[in-house]
Amino acid sequence: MAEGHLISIGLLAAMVVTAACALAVKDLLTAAALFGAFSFLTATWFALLGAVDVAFTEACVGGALTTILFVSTAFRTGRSFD
Amino acid sequence: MTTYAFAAALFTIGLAGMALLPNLLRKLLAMNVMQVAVIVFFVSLAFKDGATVPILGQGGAPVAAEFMNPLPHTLMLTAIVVSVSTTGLALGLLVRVRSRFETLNERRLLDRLR
Amino acid sequence: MGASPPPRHEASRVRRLLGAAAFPALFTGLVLGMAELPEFGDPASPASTHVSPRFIEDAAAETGAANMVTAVLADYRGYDTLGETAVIFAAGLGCLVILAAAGGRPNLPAAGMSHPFGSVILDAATRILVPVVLLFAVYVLIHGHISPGGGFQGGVLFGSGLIMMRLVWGPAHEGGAHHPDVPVFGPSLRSSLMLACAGILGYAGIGLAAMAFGGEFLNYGTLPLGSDPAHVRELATLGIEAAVFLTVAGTVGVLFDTISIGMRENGVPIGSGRGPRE
Amino acid sequence: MRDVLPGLLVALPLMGAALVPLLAALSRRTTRAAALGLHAAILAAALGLFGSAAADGPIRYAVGGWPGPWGIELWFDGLSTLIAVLVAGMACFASFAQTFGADRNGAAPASTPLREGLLRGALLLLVGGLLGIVATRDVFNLFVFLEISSLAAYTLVASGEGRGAVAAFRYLLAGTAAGSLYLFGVGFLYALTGTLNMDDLAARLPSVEADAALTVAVVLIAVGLSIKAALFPLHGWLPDTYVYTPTPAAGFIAAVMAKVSAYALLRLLGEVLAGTTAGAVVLEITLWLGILGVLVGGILAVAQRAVTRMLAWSSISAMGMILIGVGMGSALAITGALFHMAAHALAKGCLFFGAGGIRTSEDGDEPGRWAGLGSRAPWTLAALTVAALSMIGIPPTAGFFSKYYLLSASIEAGGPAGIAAFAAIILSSLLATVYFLRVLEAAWFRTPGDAPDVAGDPASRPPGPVLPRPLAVPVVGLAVLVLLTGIFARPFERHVLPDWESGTARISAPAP
Amino acid sequence: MTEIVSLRPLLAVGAGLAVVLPILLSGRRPALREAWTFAAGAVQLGAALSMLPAAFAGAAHTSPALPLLPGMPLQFRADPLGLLFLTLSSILWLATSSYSVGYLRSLGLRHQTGYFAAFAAAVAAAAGVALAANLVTFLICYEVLTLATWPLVVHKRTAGVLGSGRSYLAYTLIAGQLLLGAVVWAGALAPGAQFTPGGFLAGAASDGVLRVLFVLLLIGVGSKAAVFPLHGWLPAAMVAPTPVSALLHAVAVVKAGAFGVLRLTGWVFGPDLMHDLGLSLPLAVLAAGTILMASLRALGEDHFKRRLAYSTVSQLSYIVLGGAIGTPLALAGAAFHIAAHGFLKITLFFCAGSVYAATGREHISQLSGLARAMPFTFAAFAVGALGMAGMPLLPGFISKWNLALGALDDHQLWVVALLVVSGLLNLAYYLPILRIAVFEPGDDRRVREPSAWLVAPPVFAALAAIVLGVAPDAGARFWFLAESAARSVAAHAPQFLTGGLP
Repeated sequence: MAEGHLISIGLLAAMVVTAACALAVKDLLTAAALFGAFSFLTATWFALLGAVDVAFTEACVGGALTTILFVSTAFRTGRSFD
Repeated sequence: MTTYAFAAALFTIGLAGMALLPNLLRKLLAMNVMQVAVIVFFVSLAFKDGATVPILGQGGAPVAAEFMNPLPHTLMLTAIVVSVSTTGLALGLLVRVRSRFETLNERRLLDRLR
Repeated sequence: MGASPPPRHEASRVRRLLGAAAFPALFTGLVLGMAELPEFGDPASPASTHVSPRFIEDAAAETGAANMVTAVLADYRGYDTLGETAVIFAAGLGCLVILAAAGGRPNLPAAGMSHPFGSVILDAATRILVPVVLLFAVYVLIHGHISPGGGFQGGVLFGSGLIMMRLVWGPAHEGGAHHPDVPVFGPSLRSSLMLACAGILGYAGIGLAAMAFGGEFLNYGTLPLGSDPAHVRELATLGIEAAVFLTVAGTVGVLFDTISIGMRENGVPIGSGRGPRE
Repeated sequence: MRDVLPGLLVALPLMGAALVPLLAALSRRTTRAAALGLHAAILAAALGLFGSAAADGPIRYAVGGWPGPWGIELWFDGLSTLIAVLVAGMACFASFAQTFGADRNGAAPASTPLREGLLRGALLLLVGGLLGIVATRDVFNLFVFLEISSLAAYTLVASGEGRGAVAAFRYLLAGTAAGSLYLFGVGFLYALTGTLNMDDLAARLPSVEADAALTVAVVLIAVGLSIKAALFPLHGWLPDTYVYTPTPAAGFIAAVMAKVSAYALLRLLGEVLAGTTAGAVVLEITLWLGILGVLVGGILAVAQRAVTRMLAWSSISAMGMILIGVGMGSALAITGALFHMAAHALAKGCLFFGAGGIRTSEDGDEPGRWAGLGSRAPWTLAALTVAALSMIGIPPTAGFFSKYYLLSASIEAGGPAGIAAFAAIILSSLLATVYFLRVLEAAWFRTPGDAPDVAGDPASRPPGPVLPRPLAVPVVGLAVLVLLTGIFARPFERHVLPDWESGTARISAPAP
Repeated sequence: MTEIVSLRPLLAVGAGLAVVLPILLSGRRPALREAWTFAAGAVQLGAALSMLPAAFAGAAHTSPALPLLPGMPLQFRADPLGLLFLTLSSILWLATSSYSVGYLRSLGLRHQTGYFAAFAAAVAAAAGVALAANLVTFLICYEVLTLATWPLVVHKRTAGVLGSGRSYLAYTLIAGQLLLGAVVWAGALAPGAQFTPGGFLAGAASDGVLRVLFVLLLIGVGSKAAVFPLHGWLPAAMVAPTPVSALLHAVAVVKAGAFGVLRLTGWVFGPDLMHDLGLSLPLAVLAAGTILMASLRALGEDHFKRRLAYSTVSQLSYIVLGGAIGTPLALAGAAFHIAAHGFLKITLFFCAGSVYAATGREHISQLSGLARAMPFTFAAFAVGALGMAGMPLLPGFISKWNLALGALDDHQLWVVALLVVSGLLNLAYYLPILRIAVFEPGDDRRVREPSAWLVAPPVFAALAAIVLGVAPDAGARFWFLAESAARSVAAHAPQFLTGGLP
């Protein structure tokens, strides 16, 4: 895989876009979901680069655990960013 | 280089979000983005053209050029753990802040702290 | 208290302006520096040629682990991993201090995700899924040597399985008056904490045991577990992966319980938005 | 000794952190005894290492039996063991103070045995993290232990009531940004050299030709660590954090937390990255920012009306002073910086224990609340006076000697920076005179009725001693140490400096 | 000069320090507490006297050097000038202590324990200032002196008094910090910064640097010496109890400042260097200005103690003046004036305090007819006043006479004129006090001399002053000490070997 590999670039671009969106949306649950998507994209990219352990962990942690924690916090603190 | 630049972009977005967004939860999300950016950077350092996953197959003696560099991967496992731990603790703090001051908006919080 | 605060909004406007200038500068600076780094994917870069070749070429012989990441993680840089375990333990301990251990009781009828969802289909699906997830977690732990995975990933999965139970069946809680509608399942907060502590103690204990047998801290090679050093290291690595697993699983439980459930302090739930005013 | 103590030093606090919360299930007394015993053992290990490093030279310790650069090495020379002794010693006092309501500013003990155990665990984790930073010879390992100490510190900061959580969250954001910046910088260094070991880095960096990349790396690392070290203008997190932290933890955090980061800054910029042009430039900038920090911290301390907040700003001034020494980098300056770390840690710990306790017992934080304390608790107040005089820099307290070294170093350095540093240090002493004498005058010469800034009836104050014993003992003990450190300064200098000089000489010589 | 390594200098300095804690601990038993004070005073005096013979023989007791800072040990050395100051302060400490006992008891003041403890610390620090062998030791003792006298100044603890205490500390501590900077600087220029007769800074740096350094050092020591315009704190500090004022003026603070100026001009810079840098004349003019200004202020002052305070400002500037002129006779006169002024001024303050203790009166206009009721007190006062003005056979005359001769050696005629004018001014503000007390009819017949505790010290001090004036070289041989101090400086200042000394 060369530097300019389309899948790699595409994934990276998608990561930047989802990250920006996660920070921009109004609703907290949407933001958490977008952050989950961001984490999965990242994990996919890691896998693409051969970092399977990191990809696995990122999927477990970023995609699942962090998102769950954000969502459960959202239930405790209210959904909207006030 | 392009890959590195994406890491730099994510890092900048994250840091800017931490500094500029008014809501504490959102700051926290931005913080996570920033941490992921560092991980992306390290993992891209580990990449070698023509190499494979750093797990030994059945073949003979391994040659360095054939496998991805495992060291940054290891470091980033640790970094991910650090990131989730920080996030967990921060969320705990936010739950407490919210219950005490009934807002997570930085500006309102500062008004209430006065 | 304190000095009269400066006009906050003014300050934040200034900060915004500064930020608008600072962050593009940061990005530019980073990219300028990156332009001089070795090319992406360059097999002749210092990172690829200096320290790492040993981890690739000798790890299997020296540590007995086919997964080089596990070899580095648990053995060459096992001290880092002890630190990492301590970090996650610190997070669990912190959440307990901040949210739960004020001497209160679990805040069972609280709002939010602590309510059992209570659907028949969910209940049935969970009954099937949870054992599979927990089993897979243990598999990930044990198989970390030769495939992606290890104590940390296994621990997170195990913890996720527990969270799944919590989500569907509601939380467990400490002794005393059980809520009549809530089944008790999974480890309590206190036992989650004990798991986490046990993990740290186990990890550092293995390290100290190595010292007792004349090696450096965490030098598993000196443990009297066999004659082949690589094999001994492999066994010890499994031991510390298990310790990491315990700490991570326990902490994930603690984090979820404290953040999503909360506790009652003096009869008032902490973190429900109706906390005691100081 | 030399092959056991390093492992014990780093392992004991982490194990203790897991052990003490478990013991909390047994009884309070067991928890306390175990925690104190552990802290004493850690201090003993640190002292043993200090003695051993002074007698037989620096100790290199390969954790796991893997030598650097493959494994992680620990490195104990005069410098690191001195800081380790400081951290471990302050931790003993803090642990003693934790018997006094570890989680609150009120005079009651922690609400449950479990909570006390958890807080003692958090303190042990904090100590473990700081000792890890001090001991390590690996730049990534430094990050890991930085995060351990940070997380434990956030916990302790937030363990009080109310505003502590907000302060802790802001500290967390700043601290995590600092950690990430540092880690990014480490990534650059790794990409350029392929190693994480400090010795290896220092040997390989001179042959690296990528100046821009190296500059970015140095700047990222310096900014990251400067945030943790509260270097002006990156000090924003500090005042609230120090003020809202419960007293026993505040005494410890205010005493050593930022200093360990300053130590890391010294280690990396002054030793590992010293050969690079960027390193030299960044050190120069650090020096100037230190000068600014000394002045800004001092001026804002004068402006405060609450004693603990005043102490917090005075810490920013003191960190500026330490970083002046780090920035100058001469032998005299490093001695001064180290000395000031020790002097300030002891004095500031003493003052925070005392001011925090008085804030509780007198139900308020203004200097006027201290009125009449001199006759109610003469010994405690005498101890606090000694600490305050050390902060001002009055002989024969430790603060005088550290200022003396730093002033001499400024003269020796000369040039605009030297003159500015000289003037700033003198000026900061004057400012310290202003803000500390306000408190001392109230304590010794005012009667509770005539304090202008305290409203209400003095008789309405809660009864009881000014400081409970768990706080009074550390306060007095630290004051005695403040005096002794000043008087027995020279031996320290003799042990610490040669190691440092030979270390930098070894590092800056090109690798064979 | 031969050096004798001994522990006696440490004993002299340590005696006062050692009793601080015992005094604090025996607060419940006044007799024991005061016994500690007298014991320490006796030890200090004994140590001082035991070092005199060596000084007469041209040797100096030197304490071992305690390592403190690189090249700058903590060290004490009993050279003639230091010994003069030390002996003076030990004698006057004993006198003041007995006076304090009577004063505090008759007025029933509170906080007596803290008072005696701080007093002991202050005198120990003054002894340290006297014997300091290098700048760092001097600085340390100087700062301790500042802090030890603060509780004494604010002894009454009212808001106004605390304000005065604050201005006292503001002046002295700020000056102390400047002194710290200057000491560090001097230490960097001349390693060790050891007091050397004739100075040690010659050629150590460029002229500009040395001038800046001189100004810093002068501010540092001059603010305690109350040199114009740094004298603002001194009249304010008159809120202190009278024995404290006596101590401050005759022994500890102000005198230590004047002593410091002398050390600065003679032992740090040296007359040669001062002349070369063009610093002598400005300093002399500054001193002259201070003398005149303070005398004029004293004329207009009705508050008894404050008039004495302005008199101190004026008198101590003679010492500064002598240091500035720098000829052997001028230096000897200045050094002798330390002792002369010490005995005279403490007499005056004791008298003022006795009047206050007996009648509660603080203003000169209220003194009518008191001389008849308090004959001993006012007799002593007359001795002090006339001595201050420079009457022959009293010690003030000897110092002023030598100052004048020294000035003539340097062809500074105006100094002689100044001395005459200021002597007249002295008479102008002291004689009215006597006139009112002696000739104006008294309004209260019940006034009597206070207790013997309050009468004996001023009488003793006055008698001592007379002895000193008649036979300046008897007993402790103050004149000999002053002269040999001046001679040691002159030996290193060849420019000024213009004769005059026998």
